[in-house]
Amino acid sequence: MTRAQAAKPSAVPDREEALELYRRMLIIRRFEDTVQDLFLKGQVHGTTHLYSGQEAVAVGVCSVLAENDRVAGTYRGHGHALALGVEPQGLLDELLGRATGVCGGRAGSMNVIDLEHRLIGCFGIVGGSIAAATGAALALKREGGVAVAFFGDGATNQGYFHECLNFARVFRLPAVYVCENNLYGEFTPYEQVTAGEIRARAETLDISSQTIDGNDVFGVQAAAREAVDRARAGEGPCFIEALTYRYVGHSRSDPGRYRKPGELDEWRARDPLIRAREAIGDTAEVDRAVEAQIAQVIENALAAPFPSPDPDAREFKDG
Amino acid sequence: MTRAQAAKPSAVPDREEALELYRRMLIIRRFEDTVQDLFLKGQVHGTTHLYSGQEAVAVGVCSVLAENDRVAGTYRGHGHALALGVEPQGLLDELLGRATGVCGGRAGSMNVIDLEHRLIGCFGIVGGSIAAATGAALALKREGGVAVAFFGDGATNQGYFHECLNFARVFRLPAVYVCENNLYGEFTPYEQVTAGEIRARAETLDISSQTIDGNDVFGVQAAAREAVDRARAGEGPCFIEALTYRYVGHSRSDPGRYRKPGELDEWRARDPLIRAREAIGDTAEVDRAVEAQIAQVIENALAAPFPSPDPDAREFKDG
Amino acid sequence: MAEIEFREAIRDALAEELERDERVVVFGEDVAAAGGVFVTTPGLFEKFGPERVFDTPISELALAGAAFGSAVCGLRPVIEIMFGDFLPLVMDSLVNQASKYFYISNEQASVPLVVRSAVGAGGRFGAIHSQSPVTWFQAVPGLKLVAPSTPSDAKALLKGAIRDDNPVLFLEHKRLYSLKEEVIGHGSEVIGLGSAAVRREGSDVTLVSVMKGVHDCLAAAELLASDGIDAEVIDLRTLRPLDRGAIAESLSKTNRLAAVEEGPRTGGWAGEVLAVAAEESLDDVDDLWRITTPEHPIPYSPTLEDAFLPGAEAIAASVRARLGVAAGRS
Amino acid sequence: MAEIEFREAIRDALAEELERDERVVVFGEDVAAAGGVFVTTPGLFEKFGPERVFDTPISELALAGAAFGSAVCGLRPVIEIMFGDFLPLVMDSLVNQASKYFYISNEQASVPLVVRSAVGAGGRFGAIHSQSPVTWFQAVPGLKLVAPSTPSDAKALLKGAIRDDNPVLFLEHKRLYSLKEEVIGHGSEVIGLGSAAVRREGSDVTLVSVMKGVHDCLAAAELLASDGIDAEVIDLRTLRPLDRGAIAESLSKTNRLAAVEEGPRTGGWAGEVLAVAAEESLDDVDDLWRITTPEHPIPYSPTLEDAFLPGAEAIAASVRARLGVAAGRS
Ligand SMILES: Cc1ncc(C[n+]2csc(CCOP(=O)(O)OP(=O)(O)O)c2C)c(N)n1
Ligand SMILES: Cc1ncc(C[n+]2csc(CCOP(=O)(O)OP(=O)(O)O)c2C)c(N)n1
Ligand SMILES: [Mg+2]
Ligand SMILES: [Mg+2]
Repeated sequence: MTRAQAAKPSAVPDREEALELYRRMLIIRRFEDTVQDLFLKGQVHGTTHLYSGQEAVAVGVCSVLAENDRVAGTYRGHGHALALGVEPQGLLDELLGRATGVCGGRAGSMNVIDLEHRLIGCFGIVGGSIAAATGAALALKREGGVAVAFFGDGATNQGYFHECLNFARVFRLPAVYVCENNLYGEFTPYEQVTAGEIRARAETLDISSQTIDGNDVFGVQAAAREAVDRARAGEGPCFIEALTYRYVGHSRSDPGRYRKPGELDEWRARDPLIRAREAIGDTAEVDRAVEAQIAQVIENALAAPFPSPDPDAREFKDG
Repeated sequence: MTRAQAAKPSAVPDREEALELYRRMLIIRRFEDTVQDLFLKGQVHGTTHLYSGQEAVAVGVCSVLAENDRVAGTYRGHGHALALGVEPQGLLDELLGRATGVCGGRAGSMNVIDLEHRLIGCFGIVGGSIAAATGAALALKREGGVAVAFFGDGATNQGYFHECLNFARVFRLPAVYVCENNLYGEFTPYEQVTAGEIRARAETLDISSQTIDGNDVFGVQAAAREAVDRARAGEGPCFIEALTYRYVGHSRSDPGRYRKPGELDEWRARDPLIRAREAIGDTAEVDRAVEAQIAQVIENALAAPFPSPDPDAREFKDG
Repeated sequence: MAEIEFREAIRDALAEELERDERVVVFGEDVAAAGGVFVTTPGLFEKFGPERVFDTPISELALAGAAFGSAVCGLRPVIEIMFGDFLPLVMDSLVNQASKYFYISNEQASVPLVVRSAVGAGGRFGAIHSQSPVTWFQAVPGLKLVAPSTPSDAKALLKGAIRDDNPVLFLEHKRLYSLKEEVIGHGSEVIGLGSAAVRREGSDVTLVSVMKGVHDCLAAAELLASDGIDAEVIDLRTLRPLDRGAIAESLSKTNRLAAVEEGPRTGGWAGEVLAVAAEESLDDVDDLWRITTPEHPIPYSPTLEDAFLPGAEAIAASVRARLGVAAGRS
Repeated sequence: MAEIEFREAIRDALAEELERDERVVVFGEDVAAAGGVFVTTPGLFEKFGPERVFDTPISELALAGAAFGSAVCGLRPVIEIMFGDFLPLVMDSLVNQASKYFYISNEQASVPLVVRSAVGAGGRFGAIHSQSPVTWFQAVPGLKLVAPSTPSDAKALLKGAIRDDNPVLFLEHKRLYSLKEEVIGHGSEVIGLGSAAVRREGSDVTLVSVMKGVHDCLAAAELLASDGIDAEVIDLRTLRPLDRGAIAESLSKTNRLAAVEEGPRTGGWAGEVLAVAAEESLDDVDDLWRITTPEHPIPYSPTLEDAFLPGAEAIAASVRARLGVAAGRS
C-alpha cells in the first residue's frame, strides 16, 4: 500500500480547530524530543517507545471523542495520552519515575493510566489495547460511549486482534479499532510477517473498515468522526488502518538498520506537522507557546521528588 | 451457506476405492453407535463427543494422505483416528480405560495419540489441533510431508486459528486446515457467534480456500487431494470448510434442544453413508464384515484388563 | 429446611447479585441460552435478558479482555471459563492487566471482575479437563483465589467475590456440583474473602485442604478417629489471601499438619501452607507434610485416576504412617 | 583465559547445538535478522540460514504451537519469548500439550522443545516487563525449569536443555546478560538438568536462590562474614526438578535456611524450598524463612523498584535479624 492509494481528500476544519490539532501534534513532537534527550542523559529509565512521526493519528482520532468515550493506547503511548489531554507535566513526571507522575511513578512509560483524561491504559502487551478497548466498549454501550483501541501493524498478528474484533462485531460493540501501520513491528517489516492485507482482516469480519493516510491529521479526523459516529449510533465496531511511520528506533537500543534506503527521508517529507502547517499558514505563536510550555514542564519534572518506598503499598483494594 | 451453494460435482473413484471409503465411514458410524451404547451403560467414562454424521470429512481427507503426513484431530476425534487406520480395538480399549488402549488408558476419548498411524493427537482445547498441525507442518516441510488439522466452526473464533494460519502462510508451510462446520459449537449456532464467512477468514490471509459439501465423501476426497497436493508442492497452506452436521448431542449430556425443527431430519436425508451407497450400489458384504468386526472389538474390549496403577509412572522422559 | 445443591448455590448467588446490582453481567460460552454445561446458570438469561447474561464465541482471550476492560469502565463482570484447564488463555488479561491495575494506576481504580471456572479430577475427563490450576495463580498479587467446599460457602463466597473490588478467580470443583446441603439461615449471607473455616475440631493433627479435599479430609478424620487419632480439619476456602492465622492457631494446638492437595507436590499450594507453618510457627511444629497427587498428568482410566487422587483412605494412611500408628490400633 | 558474557554464552550454546544437531531450529520475534532484542542471537541467522533460524510474526500462541507440533514431529525447536511476562500466551501449548504428551501418549514420544525467555526486574521496565514467572510453571509435571546464574552455567545448562527430551522453560535474567566470567575448561560442557551448585560454603545459615538472586546472596554473605556469620550459598540452577538433596545436605550442616526469591512471598518457589526443608529435614531445622519482594506488582520508579527488590543489604539484614545478630558485631 502506498500513501497515494490511501489518500482521500481531507476536509480542513476552521483555522482555530486546525491550529488546535496542530498544537497537540506539536506538543507530542516536542515531548518526544524531550524524552529522547532525557533518555540519553539517563534521566528516563528502562525503555521508551516514541510516537514521533505518528502524531496525526492520535491527535486526529482523539479530537472527535466525547466525554464518555475511552481510549486504550500502547507502550508507544505518549502520543495517545497527550492527544487525550493528559497533562504533559504529569506524563513526563511519570516517565522520570517521580512521585508527581500521573501514576505516582508506579507505571512508567509503557503502562500509563489516566482515567480522568479517558485513558484507560497504555498496554505493554502487544494486542492488549485491543482487548481492553473491547471490554470498555461493552461497558460504554450502556451509556452511549465509544471505546478506541490504538495498536500497531504487528498487533494484527495477535490472537487478541481476531478474537476481539469478532467479539465486538458479534455484540455490535461501540468500538473503533485504529491500526497504526508504521511498516514495522520492532525490526521486522510488516509485509514479511503479515499474510494478506491488514484492512481485509477486519472487513472479513464484516466490520466497516478504511485505510487512510495517517500523516494527514485532517483526514484522520474526518475518518475517525465517521467511525466514531457509526459506533455511537449502534452500528457496531469500525476499523481504521492509518498508514504512518515512526522516525526513531522502535525503542532506545534500535539503530534502525532495517529501514529501506531513503525511506525515512521520504516519510519526513510527508511529516504530519509540516503538512498541517502548510494547510494552516502561520503557526509561529503556537510554536512559541508550545516551546515555552515544554521547557517549563522539563524544569518542573527534573525538580520533582522521587516517590518514597511505601512499605504498606496495598496489594488489594480494601473492601 | 446452504448445501446447494457448496455442492461441487464429485468424481466417484473406482468401485474398489469407493467401497473402501464407504467401509471406513461405516466403521466410524458403528464405532460411535457402540460408544454411545457403552456410554449409556456406564462402560465409557467421563464425556465423549461423537463423530456420527461427519464421517465423510475425515474419511475423504485421510484417504489422500501419504505415509509421512500427519494429522491433528479434536476431542471429537474417533472419526479422525479411525479414518487414519487406528485400530478400532485399541481405540475402544482406550475409551474404556483399558490397559490395551492405544494410550494404555492414560489419554481417554479426548486425547488419543497414535503416532504409528500418523495421528499426532486429538486435542481437547478448541483450536489446539490447529496449533499442533502448524508445528507439525514446520517439521514435515523438510521431508515433503503434509500436516492436516481438523477443527470445528467454533474453533475459527479462537486466537489459535488466526495466528497459526497467518504463521503457516508466512512460512508457506505444508498444512491443510479442515474446518468441519457442523453448524454448532456446543449448543450455540455458529452464525450467532461468528462474524462474516468462515472461509473468507482464511482467504483474507491469502490462503487457498474452498467450501465443500462435507457429506459427500468423494467430493471431500477430491478437494482434499487438491489441497494436499498443493501443500506438498510447496505452495503453502490450504483451507477447506466442509459443511456437515453431527447427529448426536455435542457431548453426552446434551439433548440437542437448540436444533432447528426438521434440521436433523434434513441432514439425515443427506447422510454420507446413504449417499456413498447410492453411488456404489450393493454394499452388503462390507456391511456384514464391519458388523462382525465391531462386534468382536466390543467383546474383546469389555474383556480387556484395566491398567494397574503405576506408582513409578514417569514425569519426564529419561535422559 | 430446604436443601440446596452446590450448582444451585452458584446460580442463586449470581441471580441475587444480578438482581441487586445492575452493573453485574454474566457471560461465557453456553452460559445463557443453554444454562451452562455444568448447569450452573439456568434461568439467568431468561430472567435478566441478553444485555446482562450472554453467550460468547469460543474466544477465551476476548472473554477475559472484555471482562477486564468492562470492569475498568464500570461493570462488574462475572465470566465463566468452562474448565480450569483453559485458564492459560485468560491468564494474560487476568495476571498482567487486571491484577496489576489497582497498584500501577496508583489506585485510580480497581478491577472488580470474577472468573468462575470448573476444576478438579475424578470425573474421567482426562489430563486436560481435570486440573486444579491453583498454583498457576497463587503467586499473583492483586488476584484473589477462592475455592469453596460447600454449597452455602459457595453461595456466600461467590457473592463476596462479586462484591469484592478486586479481580477474583473462583474455582468450582466438578465433583461438588451435585453436593447437597441443608440451608441454614436466610441463605443470603456474604462471606468476605480471606477467612478459613474449621470444619472439625481435633487435637492430634491438622488436615488442611480446599474444595473436594475438605470432604476427603473429613472422611479421613472419621477413619482416624477409630484409630484414636483426633484430626482437626481446616477448610482454607480462600487460597489468596491465605488465612495464615488459622494455620498458626490450629498448629499451636495439634503441632502436626498435613496439607492435602489435589495436585502435584512440587510447586503446589500445599507447599505454601507448609512454608507459612515453618516460617511462623516452627516452635509449635512436630511434623509438617503434604499429601498430594503423583508428579505426572492426570490419567483417564478409572483405575489410574482413582489411585492417582488422594482420597480419604490415602489421607488416613498417610497420617497413620507419619504418626507411627497402625490402622485400627485403638 | 577468555572472558565470556552471559548473552554470548547463550548464543554460543545455540550455535554449538545448531551445528551439532540439524533437528535444532531457533525461532522467535526478531531473533534472526536483528539478532534478538537482548542481543543473544546475533550471527545465527547468517550462519545457519532461514530454515534453521527465523523471525516470526508477533504471535506467541502460534510460536508455542509451532514449537510443540514440530517437536512431536522430529525437530528440536528453541523458541524465544522476548519477556517472561508474555509466557501466559504460550502456557496452553506448554502446559496443556507439551508437558503432558510423554505421559498421556503412554510414552510414545516426548516433546523436546526449549522456551527461552528474559525475566527479572531491576531494569526499570515496569510491572509487565519485569516479572520472574517461575511459579506459574513450577507445579507442572513434565516441564523442566532452568534458571542459571552464571555465563558458564547458562551455556552448559542451555546445551543440556536442548539435548533434554522434555519440554524445558529456560529463564534468563535480564540483569545478568552483561555479566562476564572467565571461561574455565574448553567451554563445551553440558549440564544435565536438576542439580544445584554450592556457590559458597558456610556453616551458620544457608541462602538458597537462583539467577540474579545468587549474586545478591553471595554479596550478602560477604557482608555477613564481617558480622561473623558464615553463610552457605546454594544456586538451585533448576527449579524443576528441584535438587532436594542439596537442600537437605546444606541444612544438615547449617540448620538454618533462607530462600531468596525475586517475587512475591505467597505462592512463590521459595515456599517450595521451605516446604521441602520442613517435610524432609525438620529435625535439622532451627529456622526457615523467605526473603522476597512485597506482595504487589513491580514498580517502575527507580526509588520504588530498588526498595522493592531483595538486594544484598536486605538479605544480610534479614539474616542478622532472624539470627538475632546486630550488624558489624564481630
Ligand atoms: C505479546 C507481546 N509480544 C511481544 C512484545 C514485544 N514487542 C513490543 S513492541 C513490539 C512490536 C509491535 O509492533 P507493532 O504492533 O507494529 O507496533 P509498533 O511498535 O510498530 O507501534 C513487540 C514485538 C510485546 N510487548 N508483547
Ligand atoms: C479453549 C476451549 N474453550 C472451550 C472448550 C469447551 N468446548 C469443547 S467443544 C466446544 C465446541 C467447539 O465447537 P466447534 O469448534 O464447532 O467443534 P464441534 O464440537 O462442533 O465439532 C467447546 C466450547 C474447549 N474444549 N476449549
Ligand atoms: Mg508497527
Ligand atoms: Mg461445530
